[in-house]
Amino acid sequence: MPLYLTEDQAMLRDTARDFMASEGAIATQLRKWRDMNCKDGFGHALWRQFGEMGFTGILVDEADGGLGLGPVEAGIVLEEIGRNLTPSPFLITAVAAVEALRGSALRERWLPGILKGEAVAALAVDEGPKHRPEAIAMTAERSGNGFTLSGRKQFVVQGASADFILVAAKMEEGAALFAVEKDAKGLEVEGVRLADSSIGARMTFDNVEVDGDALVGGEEVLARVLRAARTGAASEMVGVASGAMDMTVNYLRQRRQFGRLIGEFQALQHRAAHLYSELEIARAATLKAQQLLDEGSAQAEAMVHVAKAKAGRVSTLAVQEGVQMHGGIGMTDEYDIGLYMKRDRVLNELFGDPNYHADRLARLNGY
Amino acid sequence: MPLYLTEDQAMLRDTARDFMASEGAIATQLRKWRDMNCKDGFGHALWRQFGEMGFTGILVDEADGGLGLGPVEAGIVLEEIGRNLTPSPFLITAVAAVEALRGSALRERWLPGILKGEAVAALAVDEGPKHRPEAIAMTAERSGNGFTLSGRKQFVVQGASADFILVAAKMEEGAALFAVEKDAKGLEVEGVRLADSSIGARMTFDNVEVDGDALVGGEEVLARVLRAARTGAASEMVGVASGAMDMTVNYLRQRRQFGRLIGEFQALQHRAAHLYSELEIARAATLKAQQLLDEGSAQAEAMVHVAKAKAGRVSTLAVQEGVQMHGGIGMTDEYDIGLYMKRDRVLNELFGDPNYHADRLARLNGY
Amino acid sequence: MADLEAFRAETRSWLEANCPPEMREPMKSEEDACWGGRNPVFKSEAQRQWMKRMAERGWTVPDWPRDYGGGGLSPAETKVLRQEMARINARNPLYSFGISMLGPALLKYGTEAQKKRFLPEIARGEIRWCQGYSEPNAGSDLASLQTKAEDNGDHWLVNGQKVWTSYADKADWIFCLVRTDSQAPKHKGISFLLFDMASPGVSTKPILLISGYSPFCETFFDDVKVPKDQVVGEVNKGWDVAKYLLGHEREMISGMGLGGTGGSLGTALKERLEGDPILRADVARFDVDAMAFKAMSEKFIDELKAGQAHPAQPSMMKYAGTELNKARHELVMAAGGADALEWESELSRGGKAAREWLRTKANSIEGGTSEIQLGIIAKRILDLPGA
Amino acid sequence: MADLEAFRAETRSWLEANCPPEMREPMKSEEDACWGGRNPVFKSEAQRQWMKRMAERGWTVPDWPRDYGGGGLSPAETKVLRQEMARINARNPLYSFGISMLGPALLKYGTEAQKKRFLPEIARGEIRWCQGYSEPNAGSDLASLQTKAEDNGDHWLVNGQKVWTSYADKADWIFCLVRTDSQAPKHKGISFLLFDMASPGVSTKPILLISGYSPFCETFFDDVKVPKDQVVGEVNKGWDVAKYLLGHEREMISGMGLGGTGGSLGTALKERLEGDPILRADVARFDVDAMAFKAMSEKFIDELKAGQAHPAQPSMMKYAGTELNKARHELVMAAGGADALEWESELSRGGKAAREWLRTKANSIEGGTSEIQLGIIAKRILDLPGA
Repeated sequence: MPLYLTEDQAMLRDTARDFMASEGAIATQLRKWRDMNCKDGFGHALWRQFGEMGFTGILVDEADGGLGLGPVEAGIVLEEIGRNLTPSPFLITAVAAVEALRGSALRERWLPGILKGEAVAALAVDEGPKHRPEAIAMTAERSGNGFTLSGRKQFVVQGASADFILVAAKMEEGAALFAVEKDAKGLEVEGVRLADSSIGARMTFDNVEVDGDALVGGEEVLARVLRAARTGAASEMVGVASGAMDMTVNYLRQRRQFGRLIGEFQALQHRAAHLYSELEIARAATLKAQQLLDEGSAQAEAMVHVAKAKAGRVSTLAVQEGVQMHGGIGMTDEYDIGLYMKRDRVLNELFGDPNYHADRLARLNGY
Repeated sequence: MPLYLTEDQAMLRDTARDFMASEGAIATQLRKWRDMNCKDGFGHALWRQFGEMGFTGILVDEADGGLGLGPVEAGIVLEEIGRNLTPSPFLITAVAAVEALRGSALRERWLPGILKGEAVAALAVDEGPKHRPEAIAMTAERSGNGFTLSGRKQFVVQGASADFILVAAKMEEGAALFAVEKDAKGLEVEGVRLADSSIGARMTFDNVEVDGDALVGGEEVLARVLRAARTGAASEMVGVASGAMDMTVNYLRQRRQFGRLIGEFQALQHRAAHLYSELEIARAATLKAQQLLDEGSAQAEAMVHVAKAKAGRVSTLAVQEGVQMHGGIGMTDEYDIGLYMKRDRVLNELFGDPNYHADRLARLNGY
Repeated sequence: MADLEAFRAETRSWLEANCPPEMREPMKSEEDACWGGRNPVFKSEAQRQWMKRMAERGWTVPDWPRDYGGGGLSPAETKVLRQEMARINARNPLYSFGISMLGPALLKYGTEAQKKRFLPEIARGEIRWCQGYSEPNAGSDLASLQTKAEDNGDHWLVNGQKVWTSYADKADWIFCLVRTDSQAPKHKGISFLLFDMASPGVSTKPILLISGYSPFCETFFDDVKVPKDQVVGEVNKGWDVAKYLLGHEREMISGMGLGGTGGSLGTALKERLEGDPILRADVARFDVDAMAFKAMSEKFIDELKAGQAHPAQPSMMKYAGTELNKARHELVMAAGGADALEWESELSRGGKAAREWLRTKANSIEGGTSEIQLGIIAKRILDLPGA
Repeated sequence: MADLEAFRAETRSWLEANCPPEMREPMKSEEDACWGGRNPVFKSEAQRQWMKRMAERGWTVPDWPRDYGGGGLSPAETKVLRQEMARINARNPLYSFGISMLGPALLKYGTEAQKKRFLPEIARGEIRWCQGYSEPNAGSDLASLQTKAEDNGDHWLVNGQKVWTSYADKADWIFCLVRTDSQAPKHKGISFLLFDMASPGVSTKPILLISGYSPFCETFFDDVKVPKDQVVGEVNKGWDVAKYLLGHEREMISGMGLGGTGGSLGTALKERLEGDPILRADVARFDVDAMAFKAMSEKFIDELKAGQAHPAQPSMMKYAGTELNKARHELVMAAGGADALEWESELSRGGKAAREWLRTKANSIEGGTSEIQLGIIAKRILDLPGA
């Protein structure tokens, strides 16, 4: 597969770009929900529009009513989401949860709602301040035909708005992923607003009983879901970085100081060019990871670590340069560039920061 | 003590600067010995001049015929050595060895020769490619009134020209430092030219017998000697960085491209200014470490790690920027800037690189 | 030296007797700072007392002349006072742009009448000042400012807009750069004007920052009348005063960076670094940089006192100090992980880590951007040609 | 597609039969490369055979037209040939600036006579070319070159000096930028000239590099007579040819960076990283960067082939690739420690690590410095204003 978009993919990108720039724009989505202190942090109407556009079904098999497309196409939508900071359940619900439900008995229960942009899922993995899925403490014990879940989770994005929660727990045979309905007995959910005004949740599972079908998969499935989620987050960060860079380069072309456009200053030119170069590399790494995932390649695991780490570092560079080059107004809430900085910070933490992924890559490489 | 040079120290600096710029200049020292493939890598005549100038006695107690000065003064001389890439035994002999001999019975044997710039010492600590004095494998066993030494050493600077070698070995009660004469039975020395055309040595100690006096000290003395050597190397690197930066800034003021002096290009201006800033910080850290050593402060240990790590990183930055900003001619053997790059590399490795010292500082700080 | 030791003993016992115990504890937030003013807000009686007692001795500005409300202390004595205050962790009794910025300018450029009129009020914390420099189209290029003061015979008539006026909404007076000659080259038509923020025609509007804090304002002047004797220095030579002051501001900002770099960051984050080897590596390197910069700060202050510092060295301190502080907060956020992302929760103390992290991004912008400082270093210290 | 598979099968069996086993092993050093030339130096009979057999099929330049000595292969067939060569680790049969640089320029700008005359010799490895661009006062500012070619009616008379002429002392012919109109603006008076290095008046002097290597020369022209028909493209429009070629050079250099980044650096240095946690962190980050850049290289090549690459993208590849390669060698040196500092010892294979490390420092200088590339990106891709 060549490392650029096919014609179909380029068409999808154009569609997603237009849609997100109009319907998902910062002023009408992120700022709106933020300023009204919305408990969900996103708009349900837009989520239904995602359904109408077919975005929610990108990864859903055609047999289940979806488009049956792959990680590259999901990444295309996520990049546009990132570029517009569009708040939506897309990454967790339409990517991670759809990946988790693939082949599960719960498909019929949840996929129709997801396709329509009605159902919202959450993915509960982290138990401490950092992403450490290798050390899950939450337990799942067999009881009768089902399981009893106990433990705590945090940083569960959209956890407070979710109809069901995919939760990672430890069984004797290793980690596994369970689907828990939002009103399960013994489940307590506390929504917390995050820096980017999305909503995360802290969750307590106090002997929550689920039936046998709730087990959507074991370690392999958890790993697959995480790969999808991480690559998706990488795409979203490529979008965040692109949005921040474009905004900044535009500013360099317009702002005058000392009788010149500041984009004429060579020091800023070189830094912008360096950023461009890094961003192109991050985009290539992310696309490569998606293609390898699509091919089911054994090298996908490593490349996913690379993509999440590289996109994270580049996105951070983009927002830092963005704020600094905007100068004072970059620090004001009125301008959007600061919103990119906040979103970047959250996406960097989500599903492992660049340090985590560099470390995992090193272990994979035997050092 | 204020963190700048006293009047006496400033006078010493002026003297050392004039001396090194004339007698120790690159053309007449480093290039001369290098081009004739000198087996010592330095000139004995210059070393005697060091003696005549009193430099060799800076750290020697007045009672022993020296100047009885401290680490700040030794650092002043080393900075000028660094600036001119002057090859000399000063760091190892007049700093490390003098520090080792302080209070030892061997003072009378070696100090007179050192004071005159005749005797040359070596300090043999490393046993592998990296500086790891915490893990010395070489053994010293008591035998009669003396000791038997067995093991291997490498990266022993001036080891092939030394009259005696201070060698770190492990006893039951911990590491210790021994003085071994160059013609000791069982000692094999192989001189190796290093990238900066100084000479290091690989050494084999095959049951080398030494008498009781040869034990110059235990772990405390080894630690003290290493602190002195590391801080001295930091000063020399500050000198290397200063020399490289001055040469580069001068070039920026003279070289024309695109009808302008390249020093007018803002990207280069900012990078040069950043380098200046880092270099000032490295200089301050090194001076602070020297003052704390002089005061016998408990904080000296940490600050020595800081100085060696910071000076090392800054010196590397200086030579990298130096070569890059010189462009093509920076790559030629004919110009001096490349010699700074080589010297920096060796000094960075000597007595622990910045990674080693940052790691030790972290351990000292409990993480 | 004997005198100095006597002064130290005396100071120590006075502080022991007069510094309330509450004022020996670190501030919990910026809001615990005492700023004085016409209608001062004290957080506690102890805070009020502490300011008042220090002001009575002139020790809010220990090295200013006694005639102007200062302590009249020598540099050596001032240092002893600072040391003794540090010894008991005494808080700064009075935060004030009057002390840190306007005062030095008045001492150097003010008329005797101006000094007598304004300095004692500053020393006593009775008037709170703000600084009117930046404008929407005059950021890094400060001298391109457009706010106009027209000579109307018996008064100046001021019209225009300032931005980034810290605490303009809480200040009593403003020191302000205004254009008094629009025909002259841009640096030559500027004057340094003082006026009361209660004057008719002055209005302010707070600026909300990305951190959620709002210490800055936009400040608007609409036909504000200012008495003729309230220009500092010569008319149209205000740029000299401003440059002098900017140096002071840089020193202050570069000094602020130091506050945070006392101990090892790695020690503070210890538990968070276990199992995160790459973050540990970054923090170890940061600790090297921070301790080295701390030595640099000491050296800079020692050289300043001895008159040995290069006049442009504050630019280097400002640059390095603010970049370091930004790096520190990036590491704190990485160590804090998801906990540090919470924006309003109690657990995160209202998003303290995140808000402080965002606030540091302004460090390298306010008081002259990092780019401006690098340009100054290149030109004035490295003597590089052109621009 | 069926045709392509037939071609693959055929190619595979031909290679199997004709590529000597010695030519299926990696080169031990740069000196094992086959450069051809008038008086070629072959390291082995196998090397000679391999070049000859490939040249006979036109496969030293598989995608050039058959008329000019090429293989006449389609892009798809060329790719298959490369894949099949890679499959058996076949060495490049012929290294040549004629192939990588002059050839593309002749194909685009040469007359039919020039193509017929020069290209087949290049394809057969019979003439070794060198490039005469840089001059002592024309480095990054290449167009300010001063070497002069005077129109003497029936020939050009060339006088001047070039520098950084790779292997000028071993080359048979030179392609050279010369000034043919000293009155015109600097980009408009340059021509692209070809001539024999054996011409009277040509002399060379090797330049010793800090690595101890000496692949470059200073090249002097003293009244060198050059036939009039040896200008490529129009007289005074040589800058167009040069720009076209510089793009190719950048691609080649950015491609060179890739050779080294195949596997994980951390895996290669594994033992050296134990007990060096901070170096391990740096290497882990480098591996992220290197694998990401490898993906970028694939993407770039795919986009080039599809005609989708931005025309200035080679600048970005050259910048990022060379900086990455420098970073790699810094890490290799840090891991190598004292062993890697030895300059002549057997153990260090004659200081291989150190010399290669020093050699990489030229990567970001030759073929347009990193600063030049960043300027091109800023201007041509980001569309930033001014110079």
